[in-house]
Amino acid sequence: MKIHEYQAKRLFAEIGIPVPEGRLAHTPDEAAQAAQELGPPVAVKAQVLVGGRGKAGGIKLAASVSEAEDRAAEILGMEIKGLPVRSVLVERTADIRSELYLSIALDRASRAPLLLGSAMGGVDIEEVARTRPEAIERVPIDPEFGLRPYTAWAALRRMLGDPDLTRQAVRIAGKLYSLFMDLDSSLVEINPLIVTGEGQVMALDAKVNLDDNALHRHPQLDALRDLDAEDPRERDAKANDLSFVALEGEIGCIVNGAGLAMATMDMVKHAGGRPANFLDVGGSSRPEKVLHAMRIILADPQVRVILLNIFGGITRCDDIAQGLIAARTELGVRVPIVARLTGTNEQEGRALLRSVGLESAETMEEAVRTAVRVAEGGVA
Amino acid sequence: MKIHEYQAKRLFAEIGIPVPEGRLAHTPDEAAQAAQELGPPVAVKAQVLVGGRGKAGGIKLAASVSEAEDRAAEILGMEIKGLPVRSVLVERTADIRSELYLSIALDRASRAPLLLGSAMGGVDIEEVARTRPEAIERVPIDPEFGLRPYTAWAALRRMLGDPDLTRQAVRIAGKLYSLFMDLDSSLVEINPLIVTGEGQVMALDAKVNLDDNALHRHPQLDALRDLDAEDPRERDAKANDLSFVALEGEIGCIVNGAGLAMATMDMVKHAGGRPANFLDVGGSSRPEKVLHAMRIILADPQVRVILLNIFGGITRCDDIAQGLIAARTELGVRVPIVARLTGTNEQEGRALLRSVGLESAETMEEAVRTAVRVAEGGVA
Amino acid sequence: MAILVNKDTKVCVQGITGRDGSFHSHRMAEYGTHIVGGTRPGKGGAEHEGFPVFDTVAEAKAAGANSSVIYVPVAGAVDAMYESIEASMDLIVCVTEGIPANDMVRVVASLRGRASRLVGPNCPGVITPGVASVGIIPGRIAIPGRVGIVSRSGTLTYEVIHALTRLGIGQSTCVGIGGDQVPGMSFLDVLELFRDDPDTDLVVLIGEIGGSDEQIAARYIAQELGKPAVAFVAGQTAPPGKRMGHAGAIISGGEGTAAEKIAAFQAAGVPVGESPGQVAELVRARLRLPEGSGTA
Amino acid sequence: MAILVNKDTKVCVQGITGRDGSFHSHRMAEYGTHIVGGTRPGKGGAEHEGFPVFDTVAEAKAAGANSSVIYVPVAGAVDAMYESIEASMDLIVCVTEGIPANDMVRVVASLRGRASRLVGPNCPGVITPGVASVGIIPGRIAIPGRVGIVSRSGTLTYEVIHALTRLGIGQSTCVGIGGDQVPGMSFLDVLELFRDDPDTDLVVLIGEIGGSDEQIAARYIAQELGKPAVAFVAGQTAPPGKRMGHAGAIISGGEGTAAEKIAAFQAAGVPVGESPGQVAELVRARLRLPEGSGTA
Repeated sequence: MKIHEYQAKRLFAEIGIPVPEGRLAHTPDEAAQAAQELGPPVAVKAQVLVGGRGKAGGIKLAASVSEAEDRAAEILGMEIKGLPVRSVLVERTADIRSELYLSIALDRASRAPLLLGSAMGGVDIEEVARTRPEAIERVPIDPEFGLRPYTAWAALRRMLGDPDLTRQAVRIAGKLYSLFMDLDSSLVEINPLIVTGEGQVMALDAKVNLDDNALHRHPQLDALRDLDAEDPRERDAKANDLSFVALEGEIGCIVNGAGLAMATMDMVKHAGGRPANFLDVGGSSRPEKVLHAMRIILADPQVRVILLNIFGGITRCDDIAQGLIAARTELGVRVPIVARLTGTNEQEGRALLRSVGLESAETMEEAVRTAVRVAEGGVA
Repeated sequence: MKIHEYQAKRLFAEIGIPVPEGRLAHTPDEAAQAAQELGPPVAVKAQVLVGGRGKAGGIKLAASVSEAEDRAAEILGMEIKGLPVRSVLVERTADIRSELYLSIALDRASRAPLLLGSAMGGVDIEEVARTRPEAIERVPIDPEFGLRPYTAWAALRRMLGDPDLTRQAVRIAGKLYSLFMDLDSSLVEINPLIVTGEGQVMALDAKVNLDDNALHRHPQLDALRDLDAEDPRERDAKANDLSFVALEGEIGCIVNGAGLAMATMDMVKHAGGRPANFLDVGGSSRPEKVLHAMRIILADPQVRVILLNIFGGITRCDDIAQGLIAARTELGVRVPIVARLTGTNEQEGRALLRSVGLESAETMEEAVRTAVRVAEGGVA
Repeated sequence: MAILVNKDTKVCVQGITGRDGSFHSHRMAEYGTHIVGGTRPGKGGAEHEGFPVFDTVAEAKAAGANSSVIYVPVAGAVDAMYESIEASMDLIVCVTEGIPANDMVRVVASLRGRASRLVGPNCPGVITPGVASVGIIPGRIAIPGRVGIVSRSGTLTYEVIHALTRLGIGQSTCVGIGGDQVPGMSFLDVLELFRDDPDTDLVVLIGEIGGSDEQIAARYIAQELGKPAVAFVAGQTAPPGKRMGHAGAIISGGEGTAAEKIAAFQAAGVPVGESPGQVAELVRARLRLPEGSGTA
Repeated sequence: MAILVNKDTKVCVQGITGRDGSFHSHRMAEYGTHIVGGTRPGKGGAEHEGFPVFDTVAEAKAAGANSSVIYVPVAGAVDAMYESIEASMDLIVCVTEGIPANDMVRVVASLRGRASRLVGPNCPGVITPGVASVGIIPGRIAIPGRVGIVSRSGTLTYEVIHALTRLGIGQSTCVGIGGDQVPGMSFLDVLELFRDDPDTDLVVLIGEIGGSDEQIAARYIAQELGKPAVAFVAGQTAPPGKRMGHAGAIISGGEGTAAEKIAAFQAAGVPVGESPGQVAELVRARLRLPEGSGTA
């Protein structure tokens, strides 16, 4: 889950990472008042959960209170990458001497957090990583020790030079790590981390992503969820423990396992069809999950066939079959279903489907081919 | 540092270890009011920082409010092992079905915390440990994992039998461990841990000892210090970073290092003398520490000679000599000094002493013999 | 001898009284796996559907268990892993899904200097066909043989096993390491075991988009494995950015796309199949088996 | 070859710019110890009284250091230990005193599965006479020889070294493990090294009241050491209960008195001296040296 800059900055401020003073505003009026309180010049920053706000015109400077009001009015009317801007952060501007980059993320390769830093901050850091990998400092963090002052010292000194600035950045890095672990974060990022004219190191931006698997431990964070930023069908799926991504095609897919779901989509494409979605019913599925999955997929009027591909391990084919039968009864399924059930309790599952007149394919390849043919107007 | 039962129970209650409801009272009047609020019968318990209160008559039951007042009056007038009772804890009594023992302490041998438990609670546990070691459950705790539910389960089930009672005790043990680590405790102990008639597991007593080396991290705990419980000279010594224990003899000892200090005392006794104290000036001594040490020792009118035994490592003999000279000037030392300086900067130290007319012994044996002779009325 | 699971594997089922734990205990036992019993605190001393129940893993170990498999709900799964690690179980398979990544960071760190190997979480487990199965891989689809499988995916693994079996090509051991960001054993850890396993002639690696584990594995296969390998990468048609985050892109300097991974395998001389069936065909070709015959 | 410290020992002094660190760096260097330099974050690249200064231990390691000694104030001492452990220093000597015991529990736990040996905290360090000294043991009092010393006490160790030296009996290595409740290396850890050291013929063990480390060591000496030993126990006249807490008495089922410890040594066939001088005499007798001659 992503949270807004202003929310992340509140978390930063709580643990003592310096951030510019700022106020959240939902209307141009509120923005003017915020500018008044802070004293211009101020920055007016769109609060949306996508990257590249700056390029899209979502960050503007205002030299006066009335200018702040005008800029806020402009930004609050925008849509950035499809997301409406519902609030802006009005912030005191800083005297920027230099811009750096600092983040902590999980490194799959070492299975541990990694501190990333760069003296090239305030720019597209993915671009820097791709084109100038040597400009990125990578400090592996041993979770047994955490990020202690010595851990990041050498890298940060290379970035900042001056020992006093290094000491400030080391302190910030340590707090950033605490935040990362304490909040079960998957990414904490400061871009840019700035050095001000007065020699203070400060977070000018703030990004905090949270691990969905751990949100139940942090109800105060879960409350920060911005529903605007999520596709309503994806939200519905998540609420029902399904992993769903909407796509453009005609073949609705219900698969167990993310890998098999992706492989199924790949094979649909290779066979000349177009998947309407990615949908993983997960392991240990209860029959109701299939019912929910059918409901979500059938909400898409483009869907012309449903491809159910199940290879049962912890998932039992009979559970799946029961769910499918319940869906046919309760939802009145308007499109053909191509089912393939293999694995745990497959005999029981196939027998159940047969009892309502549904045949199952033997292999994944066969099921995919059939589904593509049906979508093209053929028959199952 | 030790804290009182009522203070330890507040810490228990804060983290959710069940304790009986109670009130602190400093006068019989307050005790009566507490009994009134709680509803008799109540227990009236002396708050003193020594063991064996019960045997000494410091814990009494009261069936009525007026009886609570009388019992409090008796207990508040007592002295237990030399310590005046200045307050009592008035507590609601519990319906005790069984009494057990539970504690966490550091185990030197494994260099890790150890959970100790016994189905024989409410008695002198040291006696149980000595005479029936098999009646003590010992559960080593791996600090990397902490005390998790499974850690203590088997031992607690042996003690409690019933799974539900075990589950409660496991929860208490886990909280006790958190307390132990979070407060930098050296001992947390519940004796007795009781099972009530209603099937609740509860701490009827509470002991929490704190690590003096860590108190600076817990100012809220340092504020709980009971000055009554400490010898004023030991307190004075501690404030000046000295380790001091008052004894009965005539030979005041100033030594660097606890082991050497004990060995010096041992040799004084073997030579027929009696040490007036244990005093370790510690390592890395500043000259002022010797001055403080002299002041504390000279406050004892029985002291007839001062034996200074220094073997310099991180302690430098010249620092010690300077402190000694300053003490002679500022305190007007009334007794002879037998000095022995060896080790780091010994030449400089001895030269300094010689400059004020003090000779130094070559060996510890020689210095001890001389000091004993002087204390017996001989001359240095 | 295979890897991780063999005839001496004796299993403790953590969460044996739960729906999944109970169901799969029977499946594993039917397959011939030695199930010592399972744990459920508070039920120690009882029986569950014929299996002895213990309060703790330490007690199951005292009764002979040397491996454990975890089916407990997510709230208790981390403790369950720690319990088996502290009890020094040789193999720990965690089937449970939905465990926070930073919890796994701590679990993996705690394995340092200890003897246990952890497979999972969110994984199907390990099967040595014809010998024993620890986890949830359906035993019926596998046959004994000399092809090792390691996979980040659950059900996709079954497809590949199934496809191999249909061609009569048997497997030495199949290891599903799970798709989570912080797995106990990585591709690399399992490849090292396969390298040293005289019963494995070829390794099938099943990867997916995200991260750079496949690229790292490809390098290892080229330089160290000393055996042929065949790969599959799921997610060629996945919309960009859906699984691979911004952070990963900075760490690896790449996007973690299927195309990058396929290129890495091809550069390492590892053929990549486009479907489970095609993977099986590539294995047959690589082992120079005539069509219609396997190693089983 | 001695133990822990030898001619290849190259030392990084953590806290080299402090009063103690600076003073003892010179003493160690004068003794012939190879001092690579020291650390003081923020001063990296500078010199301190002729010693190179680094920001971090990792940088000192890159410059050749394989051991470190810690003189930093107590507030930074735990981090200093972790820094050296993370940098995989072979030997870490922590001189600093006053470190909370539960901090040391965590530090000692973190050593699992790592190569570092930690001596201390609150200890005088290690000296291999005539070769090198790491810590604060005054070099002048020691002479090379074949008696190993391990001690929980600081200055008392010096007395014993001094007494041996006065009899002309030299030492292989002297190890002060420190008197804290949770030391890095225990008596047992050091005795194991002495057991395997061909340059050590006899071990002197200096204990004190409290705990049961001496009793455990006595058992090890009797069963495993394979070399003669002589002991000293300080605190025979200490008032009861002053050092040995209630908790320790429950754990060990004893009081940890000097009498208990002396009895344990005697039961193990280890003679116990009543003064440092008498310890030296016992060593001479045990080594069957004629009066007035040593092994030096």
